[in-house]
Amino acid sequence: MIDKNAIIRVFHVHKRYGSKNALIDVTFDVAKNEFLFISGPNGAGKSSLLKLLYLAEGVSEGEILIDGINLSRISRKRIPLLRRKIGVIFQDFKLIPTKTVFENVALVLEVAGNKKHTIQKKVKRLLRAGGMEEKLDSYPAGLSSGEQQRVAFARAVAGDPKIILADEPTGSLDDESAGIILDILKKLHVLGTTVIIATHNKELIHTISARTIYLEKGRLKQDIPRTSKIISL
Amino acid sequence: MIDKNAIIRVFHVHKRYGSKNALIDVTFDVAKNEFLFISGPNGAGKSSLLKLLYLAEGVSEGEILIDGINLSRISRKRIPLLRRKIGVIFQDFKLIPTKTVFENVALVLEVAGNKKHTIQKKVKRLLRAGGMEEKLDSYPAGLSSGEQQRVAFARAVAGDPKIILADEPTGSLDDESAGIILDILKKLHVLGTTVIIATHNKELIHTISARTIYLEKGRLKQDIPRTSKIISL
Amino acid sequence: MLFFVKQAIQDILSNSFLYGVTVITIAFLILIVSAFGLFFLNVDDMICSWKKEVRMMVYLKKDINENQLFDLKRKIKGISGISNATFISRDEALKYLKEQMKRQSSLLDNLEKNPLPDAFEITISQSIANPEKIESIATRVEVFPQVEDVEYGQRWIGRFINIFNLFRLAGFTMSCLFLMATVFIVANTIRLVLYSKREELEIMRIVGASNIFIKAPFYIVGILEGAVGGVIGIAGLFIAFSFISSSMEQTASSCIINIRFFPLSISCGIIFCSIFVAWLGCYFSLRQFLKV
Amino acid sequence: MLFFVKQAIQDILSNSFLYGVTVITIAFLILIVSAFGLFFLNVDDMICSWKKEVRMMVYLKKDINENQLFDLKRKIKGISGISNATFISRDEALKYLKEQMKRQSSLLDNLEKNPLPDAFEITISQSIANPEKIESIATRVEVFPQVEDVEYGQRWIGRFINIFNLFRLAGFTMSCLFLMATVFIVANTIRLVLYSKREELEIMRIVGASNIFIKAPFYIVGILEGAVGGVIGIAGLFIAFSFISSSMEQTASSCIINIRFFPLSISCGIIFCSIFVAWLGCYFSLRQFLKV
Ligand SMILES: Nc1ncnc2c1ncn2[C@@H]1O[C@H](COP(=O)(O)OP(=O)(O)OP(=O)(O)O)[C@@H](O)[C@H]1O
Ligand SMILES: Nc1ncnc2c1ncn2[C@@H]1O[C@H](COP(=O)(O)OP(=O)(O)OP(=O)(O)O)[C@@H](O)[C@H]1O
Ligand SMILES: [Mg+2]
Ligand SMILES: [Mg+2]
Repeated sequence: MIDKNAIIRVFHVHKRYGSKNALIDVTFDVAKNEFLFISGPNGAGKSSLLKLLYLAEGVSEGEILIDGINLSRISRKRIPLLRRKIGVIFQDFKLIPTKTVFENVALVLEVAGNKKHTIQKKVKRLLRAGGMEEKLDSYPAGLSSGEQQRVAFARAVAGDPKIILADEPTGSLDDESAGIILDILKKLHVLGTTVIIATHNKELIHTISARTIYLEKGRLKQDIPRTSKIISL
Repeated sequence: MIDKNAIIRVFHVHKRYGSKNALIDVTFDVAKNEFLFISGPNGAGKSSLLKLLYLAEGVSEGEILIDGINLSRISRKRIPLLRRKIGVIFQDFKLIPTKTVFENVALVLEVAGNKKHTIQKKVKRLLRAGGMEEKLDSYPAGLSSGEQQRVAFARAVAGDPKIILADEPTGSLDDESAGIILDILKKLHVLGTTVIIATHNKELIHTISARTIYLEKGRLKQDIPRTSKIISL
Repeated sequence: MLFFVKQAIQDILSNSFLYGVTVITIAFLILIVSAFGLFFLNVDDMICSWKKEVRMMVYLKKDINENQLFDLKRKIKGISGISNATFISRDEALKYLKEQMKRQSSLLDNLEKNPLPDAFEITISQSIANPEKIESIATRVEVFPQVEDVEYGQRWIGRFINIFNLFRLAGFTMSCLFLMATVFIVANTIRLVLYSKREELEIMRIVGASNIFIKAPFYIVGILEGAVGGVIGIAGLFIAFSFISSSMEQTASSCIINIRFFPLSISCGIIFCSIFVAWLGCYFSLRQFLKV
Repeated sequence: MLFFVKQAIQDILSNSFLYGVTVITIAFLILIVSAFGLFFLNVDDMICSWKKEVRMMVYLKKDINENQLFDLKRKIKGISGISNATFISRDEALKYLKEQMKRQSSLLDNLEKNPLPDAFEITISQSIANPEKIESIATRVEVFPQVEDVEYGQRWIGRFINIFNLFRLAGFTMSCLFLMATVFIVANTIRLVLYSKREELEIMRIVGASNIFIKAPFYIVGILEGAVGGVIGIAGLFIAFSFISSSMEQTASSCIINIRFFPLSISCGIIFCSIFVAWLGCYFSLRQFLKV
């Protein structure tokens, strides 16, 4: 089972919220530079699984290793460093309402201690790619849902993370925008990023040939490798 | 132009946010008991249009009449009464985080002055229909996105509104749940409710044969009646 | 109504942090303001007890007959500001003086005859507080032909009355200031609480809640907060007061003044004030956040 | 650092409501507490000026020669608590008495010979405040064979010193109480502000911000709030003070005391206190909301 190439290792993980079992005995590895879908119906545990990966919650049982670091044993000082390796697109965007679009994206770079000049250039480039150049100084409340999702996407990729965790990244996007976002994710994957997308959207899964993990009621039901697509979903 | 059967009349409506034109000269009528899609890409103005209809915002120019009442001239006391005729599913759910699922849905009925007994029965029935009977006492933060959307749906229909405004009502739902919700909406439509669904999801529009209004950059581009479906989208 | 109270209580339970903060803030402010009030209540007690000592001695010319005395007494009593006049004969006066001078009384033993005249002791109405008034009364008494001389108050009484009037002025100004500040701080705290619930308010409005439906629970919660905060504040003050007054009894056993707590009526009044302040806070905040 | 300051200022501008509330709350509290402090400062001034008047007259037996006098003076000065002793001859004393008694001085005109003895006027150290000590000094002086009698302090001085000590005790207790309350209320206000930003904090954490990155702007904002609130509070107090003191000058022209404002050093100290309190509030609140 020891895979030297694994960047994420999830080992017999359980997650309980009170008496509710959100995840039950989930085990899988994610290789470096893999493109992975986590699929399953509503309430299957997709978001819960991602929350564990970006350290928003702790496991109830089991172990998770990211980049060789056991998340249960990581020292509090190193948590921010690890988080900077991970870019997250949240299902509910989680933009900071008191910061503008520009500031929201720039935050990730400021946090990592980048120079002001670099930040300016990079953030503008990213937002232009998402078609948000006119909205730089808008606050999230002044954006449509699709626009918010695009900002969330820009923020997730701004820090050049090793791992991108995307929770329903195209849920609020029209087909065109969704296509653009997916293209960028594919490009980042080609450049070496590990991409994990949680979605219940079967169409989305079909457009890209990639490994898919299928969750149901918190259990890992199927782990379909890249080649054998379409067959079982 | 005067259509006695119209429950909603939107007449040369403009909506500006600062210098941004979210809606430009939009005019259309919605007949009683119509099933209407409002379609268009991200940022087209779908949510903005719905906001005007449920009185969350005022028009910048033009007139909107709902059930014969001009929204620009309505007295402040009558606004709540009008709102109770309208059930809204918000794109971002807008559940009250400090109330449980049950309380969130019950709120609509309490507001309208229903008896406690009636409320209990009705809310439970609605949440059972959405598959949420186990989550009655959960808070919104303890729900998956799909579950939140189902609660939002239950709340929207709880008050037996004359008009249902649904902003991307299936955006967070898997296919099965989306089907259930759509079925309920269709049933309500058959029973006499006017249903307006804003969505960028073309698939959704294709599954139901209904009139579709197509917005683009704030302008009403197409108004496709029920019969001539599929042709132009 | 009962429904709203239930709503309110549920709201308090599920937002215990927010409401706890408000109650504590109110309690502390009530504590401060009423501590200050209590302080001035006791200072005022003292002033009153000293004011009772503001007396005037009217020394009479020698050889005045009973009739003249009676007449004079009537006239003196007629002057506004004088509440009483008692005749003190010269012999009485000497005895009294000797008593008063205690350690120094040996001085008086050397006297060959009583040098003191007959006199009236005049009591000044307590409402006359400032030395100017007392001075004017003195001059009015002095003009009577039978009067030799008027001696009034120990000098310090006049001075102290002035000082204590300043005390009172300062106390009154400060109390007003404190009260204003309290209203403001409580209103601000409630505003912050409402601020963090503004989305909730917005949702309720859009769901069709009438203004009264939205506001009623907040007012009920506000009144409860005011009541609980007020009671805690007064209770806290009482505990602090008990400590101080017991330690006072130790250090100042020889001291004649006894300090007291608010009577029940004022305590209740303060709690009502506290409720009113909380209500006012709700009122202003709700106006701000429920504009439309 | 500069980056954080910029962040902080931007944050203040975009959340002006929240920070405005905090600043106003701090300002009012500083106003209250320092008004109280100012009040006691001035009361203390008065007490000090009165205490200077605590004197003792030591009346001597007749027929004491210079040597004995000198010896006695030395001995008296040796008693701890006595800061000075001045000889007053009987003639001087009578003159002084006549002056003091003013309106009553006619009484003394009837005296055939000076009934007063020679005396020492003793000044009591200001640090000796309670009447018990003064009493004990009196008895120690009384035992000297040359001493006929000791007369000390007008009765009221003793009484007042006691009362003023109570004042001070009450004032000190209340100041402590007020200060505690201030810390608490400010902390609470800041907690409420942070409470309404808790999602923002959470997002920043998940985006990879280190604790220092998240906290620094809050501390800077807190310190700014404390400084601004403190300055406004002191300025408000100064304005109120100016009003009171000018109205005092009108009503109490005859009054000898003059009230004063805080010296600059204390004003600055209060502002620092205010900053510290705000900082403390930030500290506690951030601990609460940034547990993990
Ligand atoms: N904080 C929580 N407290 C209690 N239960 C929770 C909590 N978070 C999630 N759950 C429950 O765990 C289950 C899995 O939730 P999760 O959000 O992972 O689902 P999901 O797969 O993301 O669904 P969706 O497609 O609707 O987003 C759900 O039944 C949900 O109610
Ligand atoms: N409060 C606001 N202030 C400023 N601009 C706004 C505001 N609300 C919406 N807009 C702008 O108006 C346009 C229309 O927004 P709207 O939310 O109606 O789009 P939408 O059709 O619902 O898009 P989506 O499919 O992404 O939800 C957008 O460009 C948006 O940025
Ligand atoms: Mg999810
Ligand atoms: Mg929208």
